Amino acid sequence: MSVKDYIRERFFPHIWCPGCGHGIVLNSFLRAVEQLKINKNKIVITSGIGCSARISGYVDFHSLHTIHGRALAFATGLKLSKPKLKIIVPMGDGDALAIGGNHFIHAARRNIDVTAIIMNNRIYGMTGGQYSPLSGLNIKASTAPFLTIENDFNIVELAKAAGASFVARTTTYHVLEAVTLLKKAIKHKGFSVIEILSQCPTYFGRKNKKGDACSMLELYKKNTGKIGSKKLNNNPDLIKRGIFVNNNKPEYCEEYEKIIQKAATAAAIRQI
Amino acid sequence: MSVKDYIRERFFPHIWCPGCGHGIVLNSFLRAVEQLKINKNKIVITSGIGCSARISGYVDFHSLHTIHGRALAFATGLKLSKPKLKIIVPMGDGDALAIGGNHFIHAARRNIDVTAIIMNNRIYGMTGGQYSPLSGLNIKASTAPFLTIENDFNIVELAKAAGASFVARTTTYHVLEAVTLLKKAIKHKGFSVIEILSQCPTYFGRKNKKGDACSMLELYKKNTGKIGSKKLNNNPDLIKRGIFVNNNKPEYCEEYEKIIQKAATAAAIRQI
Amino acid sequence: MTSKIKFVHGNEACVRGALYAGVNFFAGYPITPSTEIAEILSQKLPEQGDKFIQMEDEIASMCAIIGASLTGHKVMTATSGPGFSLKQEALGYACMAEIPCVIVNVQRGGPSTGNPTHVSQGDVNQARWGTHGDHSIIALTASNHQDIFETTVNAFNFAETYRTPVILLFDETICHMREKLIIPRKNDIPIVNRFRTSLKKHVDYHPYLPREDGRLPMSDFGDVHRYNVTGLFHDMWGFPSNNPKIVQELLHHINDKIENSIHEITKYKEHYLENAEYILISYGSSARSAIHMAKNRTQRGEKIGVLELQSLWPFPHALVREKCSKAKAVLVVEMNMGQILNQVKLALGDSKNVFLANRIDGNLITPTNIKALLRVIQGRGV
Amino acid sequence: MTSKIKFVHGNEACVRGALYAGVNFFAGYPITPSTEIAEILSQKLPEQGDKFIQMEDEIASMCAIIGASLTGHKVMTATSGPGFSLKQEALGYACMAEIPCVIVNVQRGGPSTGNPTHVSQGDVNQARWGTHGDHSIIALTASNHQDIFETTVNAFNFAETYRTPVILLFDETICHMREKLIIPRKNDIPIVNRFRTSLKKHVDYHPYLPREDGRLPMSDFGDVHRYNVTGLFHDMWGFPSNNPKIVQELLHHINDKIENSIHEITKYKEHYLENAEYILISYGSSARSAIHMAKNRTQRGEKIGVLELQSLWPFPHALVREKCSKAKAVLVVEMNMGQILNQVKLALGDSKNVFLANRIDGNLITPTNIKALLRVIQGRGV
Amino acid sequence: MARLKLKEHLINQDWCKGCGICVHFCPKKVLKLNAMERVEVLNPENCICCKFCELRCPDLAIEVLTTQDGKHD
Amino acid sequence: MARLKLKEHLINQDWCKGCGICVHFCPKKVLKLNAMERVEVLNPENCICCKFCELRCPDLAIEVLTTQDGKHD
Amino acid sequence: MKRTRLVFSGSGGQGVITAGIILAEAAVIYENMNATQTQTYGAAARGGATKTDVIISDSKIYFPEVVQPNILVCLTQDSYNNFASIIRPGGILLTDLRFVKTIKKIDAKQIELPMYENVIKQINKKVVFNICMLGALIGITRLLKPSSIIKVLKKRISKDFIDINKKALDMGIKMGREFKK
Amino acid sequence: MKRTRLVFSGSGGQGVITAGIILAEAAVIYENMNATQTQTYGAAARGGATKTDVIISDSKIYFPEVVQPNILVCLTQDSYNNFASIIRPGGILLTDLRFVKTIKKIDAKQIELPMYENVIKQINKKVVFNICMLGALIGITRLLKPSSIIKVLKKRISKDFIDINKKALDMGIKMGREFKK
Ligand SMILES: Cc1ncc(C[n+]2csc(CCOP(=O)(O)OP(=O)(O)O)c2C)c(N)n1
Ligand SMILES: Cc1ncc(C[n+]2csc(CCOP(=O)(O)OP(=O)(O)O)c2C)c(N)n1
Ligand code: SF4
Ligand code: SF4
Ligand code: SF4
Ligand code: SF4
Ligand code: SF4
Ligand code: SF4
Ligand SMILES: [Mg+2]
Ligand SMILES: [Mg+2]
Repeated sequence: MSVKDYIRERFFPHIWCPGCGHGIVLNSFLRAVEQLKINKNKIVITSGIGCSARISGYVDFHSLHTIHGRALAFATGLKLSKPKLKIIVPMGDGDALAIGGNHFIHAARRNIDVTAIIMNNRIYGMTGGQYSPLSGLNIKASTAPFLTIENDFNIVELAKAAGASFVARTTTYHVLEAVTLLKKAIKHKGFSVIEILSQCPTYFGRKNKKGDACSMLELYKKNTGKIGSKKLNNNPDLIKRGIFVNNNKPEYCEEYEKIIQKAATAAAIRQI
Repeated sequence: MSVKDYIRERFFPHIWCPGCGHGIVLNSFLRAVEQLKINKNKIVITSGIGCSARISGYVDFHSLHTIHGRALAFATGLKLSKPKLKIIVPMGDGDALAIGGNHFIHAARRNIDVTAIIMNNRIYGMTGGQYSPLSGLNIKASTAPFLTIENDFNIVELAKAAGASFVARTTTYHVLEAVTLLKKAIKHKGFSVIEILSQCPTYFGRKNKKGDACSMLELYKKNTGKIGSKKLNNNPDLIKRGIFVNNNKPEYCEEYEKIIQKAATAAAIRQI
Repeated sequence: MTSKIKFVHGNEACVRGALYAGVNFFAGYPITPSTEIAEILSQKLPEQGDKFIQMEDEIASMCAIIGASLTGHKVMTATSGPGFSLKQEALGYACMAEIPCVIVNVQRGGPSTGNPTHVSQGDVNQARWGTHGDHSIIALTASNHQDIFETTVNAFNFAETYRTPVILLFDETICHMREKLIIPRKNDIPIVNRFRTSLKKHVDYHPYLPREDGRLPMSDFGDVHRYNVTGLFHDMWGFPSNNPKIVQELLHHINDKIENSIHEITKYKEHYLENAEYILISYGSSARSAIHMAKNRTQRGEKIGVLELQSLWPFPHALVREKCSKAKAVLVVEMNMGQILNQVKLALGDSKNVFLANRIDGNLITPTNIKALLRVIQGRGV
Repeated sequence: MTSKIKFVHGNEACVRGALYAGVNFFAGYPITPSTEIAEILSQKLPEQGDKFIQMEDEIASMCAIIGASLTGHKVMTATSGPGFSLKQEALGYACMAEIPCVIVNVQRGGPSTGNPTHVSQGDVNQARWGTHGDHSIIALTASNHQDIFETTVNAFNFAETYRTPVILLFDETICHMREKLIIPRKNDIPIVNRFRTSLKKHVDYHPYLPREDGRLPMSDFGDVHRYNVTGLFHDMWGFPSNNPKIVQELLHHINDKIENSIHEITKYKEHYLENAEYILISYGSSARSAIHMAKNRTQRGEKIGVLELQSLWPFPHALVREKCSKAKAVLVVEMNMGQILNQVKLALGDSKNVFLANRIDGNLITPTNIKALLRVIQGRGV
Repeated sequence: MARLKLKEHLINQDWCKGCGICVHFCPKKVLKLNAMERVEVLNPENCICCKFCELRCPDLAIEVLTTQDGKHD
Repeated sequence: MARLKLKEHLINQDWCKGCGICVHFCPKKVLKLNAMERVEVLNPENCICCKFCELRCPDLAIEVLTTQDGKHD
Repeated sequence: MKRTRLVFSGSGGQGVITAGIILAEAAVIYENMNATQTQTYGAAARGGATKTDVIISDSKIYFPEVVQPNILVCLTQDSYNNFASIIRPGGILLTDLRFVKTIKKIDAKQIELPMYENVIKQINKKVVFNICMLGALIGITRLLKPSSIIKVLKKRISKDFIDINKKALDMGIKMGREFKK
Repeated sequence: MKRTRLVFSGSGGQGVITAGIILAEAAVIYENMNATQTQTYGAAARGGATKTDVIISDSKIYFPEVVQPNILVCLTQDSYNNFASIIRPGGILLTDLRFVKTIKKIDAKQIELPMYENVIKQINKKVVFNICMLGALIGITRLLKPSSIIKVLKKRISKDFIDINKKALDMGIKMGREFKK
């Protein structure tokens, strides 16, 4: 199958702005799924609200476009009720970590087998460029005319501390890496988080004089370094890319099966 | 002043069960405040809902007993609007990290000068012993008749990853340590978190055959080790006690003053 | 064999009803006075191989059951006042996306934290209007455990029939008191199961195109039909649309499927109603006091009847109008400031003879409370 | 000197009103179509040395303003449908704990995500009944920018006067359209400031004991009076109580302080109302269409007037009854399924001649839409 | 610092809930629970004024009044 | 693996939004934006079939069709 | 119509609510009666005053609260002071000798039994105090068959504890019957 | 009563909404008129079709939408196709030569001007295309004084850009006036 077989062509061209990184994430994601050859009927993509969240409407899987910040809670219901489904949750940085922060850490804690793709453009794109918990310091935004004073989350550290069993980071510049990491995240059994730095030229770029989409991609190239690479070793302050966590902790739905076993035994004993 | 000068005596005896650790936390907290000699009118204690949250009604400070899980959001409004106040937020493990998890990580991220005291009894006491995100594995609870399968958060790691600038842990057995750490937490400028393991003999203890309050305190003694202690070095799997994070990151309200300066300048320039 | 006669509290009666109806997924967050529902299901569901999950809060619980409903499960959550407020956004999503689900609200004293262990019926209007935007909703109630059981079954049946959230609006008194419950035998109460499309793979399936009879067959997520579900206004495939015609039709559909089915949805009971001069309209635990009082008085020859409502929304205006047409006076007996009272006034138009017998202090309204007011209306001494 | 004539959108008119009223703390979370309120305040508040904070969500925003109100600030938050649903629990807390605050809801299409960039007036009943438990609420609205300004000032004044949350219920059309606004001079509109207790240190202060005139003087957190604030039912010191008498009195107080002040709170405008045979009742942006149509027709000699409501809750039943007593027919013009319609019916009792002219497809109802219905009522061709 | 000397154990029987924590953890077994399950002083003479009973009481029901050795106040 | 050889650049002008990413990052400057700000192939002969243009296009508007060197399909 | 209205009152740990539930359940399941049971609930359950209302009747019960009990049990002085006055004239008021000093003149049959003392003496497990009380009540009133209570106990309690519960029940019944004589 | 109803339509980046706001603001603040401005809003703002309605009047304006404009500006073919038919008979329909092929027979004065081309040629900054359009409109209709527009521009735009905006405005006015002749 080709990439086009995984999209709903009639909704293209999509609504994203020219040069929006979210389109590149979609592109990488489609290739990952294509290469993994997962049956389309086995995939549910569920998202919240945001530019990023619109991705769910464009792909030809079961798609659940929910409310802002709650996609992982919906995902938990989907997955636990029908564990054989692959659940993919694309999220904006605001969706995932502003209003949705609690569901994020709890999904990680439970280590439920869901893949969260965080399309981090460091801004609320959909509502017009307000700062987000990922903006970081000294950023201009429509609600930060005097530049931000709030620290940003380190998504990798937060996901790790909360208990996610797979955590990775890449960018929309590093598309081959993105495809590889997405494949690993999707295949991983347990809660997997992949943060993809994704440019919003319209708001983040324009307000912060980062130039157009191309310049923003150049910055991703320049300011990041792959774990283990020479570049990173020479410049440890660069944003790290690669896999940060990858372990085999017990997965929630599999553990739940044990509850069912125990309960059946208990019920049986009671019957005697 | 004596400890009694800091309480509202008419509401005693309090509502907590015999042997409840929350009373010991209250006890330690009062001593910490007494020793710090803070003016009573400068302290606001704000809490959510839970057995733990009831602490706010017993102390003779400004007291704001709010809704479940949201105390840190109220605290943010209190502090930012009147930065000279000392804001103390006692919280249950459920209050702080189930429904309230998002406000917790965001308060930590902003590093707003508020002290969160997490009275961790690993259970929802108030509603009758359901498991909490701090129960951990293989715990019996009124909603876990077949024992829990959910991992618990590591509060210290989570607070650290989210950005808290002071993080400590102790127990209701280690009362002298608790007083010392509470004093440090309260004095600290920035978001300070102190987790105090606190026994709930009525639910957690009874359901999990941990014996009465005394036995539970004995367990705290046995199963924890102070950072840097021989005991801990010999048994690195013990629960660690002590200070885990203590740094001087910029505090939110102080940073906000800079915004005001910038804004004033901008406004002045516009006037010209 | 376990006996079919049970002595249980109302929360357990609700659970038994849900299990009878086929609930197989529950997500919740504890809150007094509804917690026992979660507690019992945390045992019963895994025992039958199904899923119970305690989520991080009420919002997540509501979202989780919607997710589970889409994979084809019969889902439920249970909460009380503060939790019900938190669920409102996601509840509106379920209305919009037409997801079958059952939400129990065991009412306690409010507003806010109020009076967690005391009774009230203060959330009646919230059940109707708690989420933003226009929509319709089904809300049912009951005054005894046998009825709680049956009402709960009905809730699941309605949820499936109309593809909509259904609210069970119980109260602290009824859910914490214990009384007899006889579990009906299998098939004694009909069960409506998920109505699934019969369309085959590759045939264009329209999740949001109502059939002739108004029903919308569903397709489980994971099956062969891949469609879209959204809280935006959407077309018959579930894809977002701002087209005014589509928006308007969708809103009317969401409204009409319920309002036009008011006859099927309306449930009520009459007690001593024939020839009654004075009619008490009540529901939930306060109806027990009303019936108690009416029974007592009727035995003494007075003509006092009770119209007990078991469905509150859509409100049965026509029914109330019909039943009360000959009454000298109508007393609405409820434990709030007159929420159903206003509906009765709307139904009767002329509200000169419509009165409120209420109690809002956290205690169950007593037959004596009602009698006192009735005597005033009758112009008699107490 | 900057000019006092502005050409602004409605959200900015609201901000200007809030600043005039003395807002000095805002917490919010962006959502279309209310976001501009936050955006402008993120600049204006620090410029005057005050605080703006963007919180992690709407719940936190609502909680933060309550906290800031307790330290003595004039506080506000702004949101739209989904965010308004999320604020409901904390809003109920503010009702119960009697915390002055202003909540703006710029209505958009609902339920659920609905139609974020299109207009509706679907949250009218939610403003009244969105949180659990019985309480009363003040909700105001406006149909043009001058009125938005003044209404916003009133909202702050009422919040302080009655120690209560006040809801500003605007809509997408009015808040996104631009028109003229003349900023009143200082003192042109009276400002009600925080009413603080004059009690000295060590004198027993009762935060919840209403004075003779019904007002409750406050004391800032951080000042000399240390008291308790809770969402539980509470006594005059703010400490929890289940005492039935205290519970009942508190509920009545929360209700009565608003309902009994309906005359002070009610704001409305009359357009061509004298001798009108047909009365349009409307509010917000739909009132613009109603007035447009009435003006047009009046110029042609027809007797059509508009009663424009600027306060929706507490609903002015008596006013509506009085103004409509001689009308041949009353048309409620609104952009929902008839939420104010029901109140008008309750007010008039007899609802034979009460009609709904609505539009729910996301577009502003037009004068032509209204005229079409009126012609039907009049039995005339269009 | 001078060593502390016991003046008195101030016990609030109305607040004590008889949890036994003070009794259990008293290093000198100074305290006991009585028949009504309230705390009582058994061996005041053994008390070393460590104050752990006071510090660990969840009910603020016990206070150890002391004088500094050799001083009176 | 055999080296890829260009067959054709499949460009969907209706989807292309002219962001210029493919142009900017093409290692061989094969592509350009035209006056209508849509992408066009300038020097197909230089294309090394790295497919970065295809992979980085946010609009799925460009596809690089190739044959394996020496093979036809 | 036969209808008995009971109120059991006491303090947190005494198990009065459980006693009420067991009694009502026995009536419903094993004696084919109707019964309702309600309680004051909540923080009070943690050591404070508790109270349960039970109505047992051969017909339908609507209003489930007991305003004037035929039978009132008070196991603490507090509860006695609070509730003694609500008893229906001529009703039965059962108190425990150890915990309650009956002081008021009340138009009711006041029965004081050394239930707690006997339980401690003979069984030495205060958890079964409430069952002893139930026994006494049945002994006095013959409201239900003891076997019905035992059947309920068997359903609710793990095997190991059945014996001491039975013993407590019997002890109570004996005290009650003896008093009756 | 004098009332002008305008609709400006085009695509995302063309600045039609800004043009509408500037025009209306100038009318209100510098010419003492009333004006309203509304727009289609939302995702459409990101490159899709956009449209703004402006009403300018000497009396109060209630209904703010324009059903039948006196003046319609279409800057894309799409917008022309969509909206050309709503123009009030006898109204003015202004299009840009580069983007729109006028095809329909419409009862209106159709004016096609090479605004874009001239802007690119003479200023080479497409951002001021909308201001040139405003100029043309004023040139044709004399709706407002050019100075009013310039005052608004000065308030809204940083100094560095005032000159090219003025230039674009003048260019438009000239084109408009010339056409008028
Ligand atoms: C409850 C609720 N609050 C707020 C909004 C408004 N809203 C929609 S998307 C969004 C944030 C979008 O930012 P992000 O999640 O980072 O996604 P992006 O658009 O940047 O991809 C907000 C605040 C909403 N729809 N619902
Ligand atoms: C919105 C809301 N949801 C649920 C509840 C019910 N509730 C009250 S306290 C509590 C949890 C208490 O646990 P924790 O925070 O750990 O405090 P503890 O009682 O254990 O000290 C819950 C679930 C509530 N009051 N409000
Ligand atoms: S606003 Fe930003 S995030 Fe949204 S589509 Fe445009 S570029 Fe992408
Ligand atoms: S239930 Fe547990 S946490 Fe609550 S007061 Fe009792 S012992 Fe303490
Ligand atoms: S002070 Fe120390 S030694 Fe003395 S009674 Fe208390 S715990 Fe025991
Ligand atoms: S620790 Fe306190 S409450 Fe417990 S027994 Fe000792 S004095 Fe009593
Ligand atoms: S990357 Fe895609 S959208 Fe951008 S210019 Fe190239 S083909 Fe067009
Ligand atoms: S395949 Fe590589 S070389 Fe060829 S056009 Fe695309 S980016 Fe350029
Ligand atoms: Mg974003
Ligand atoms: Mg806890």
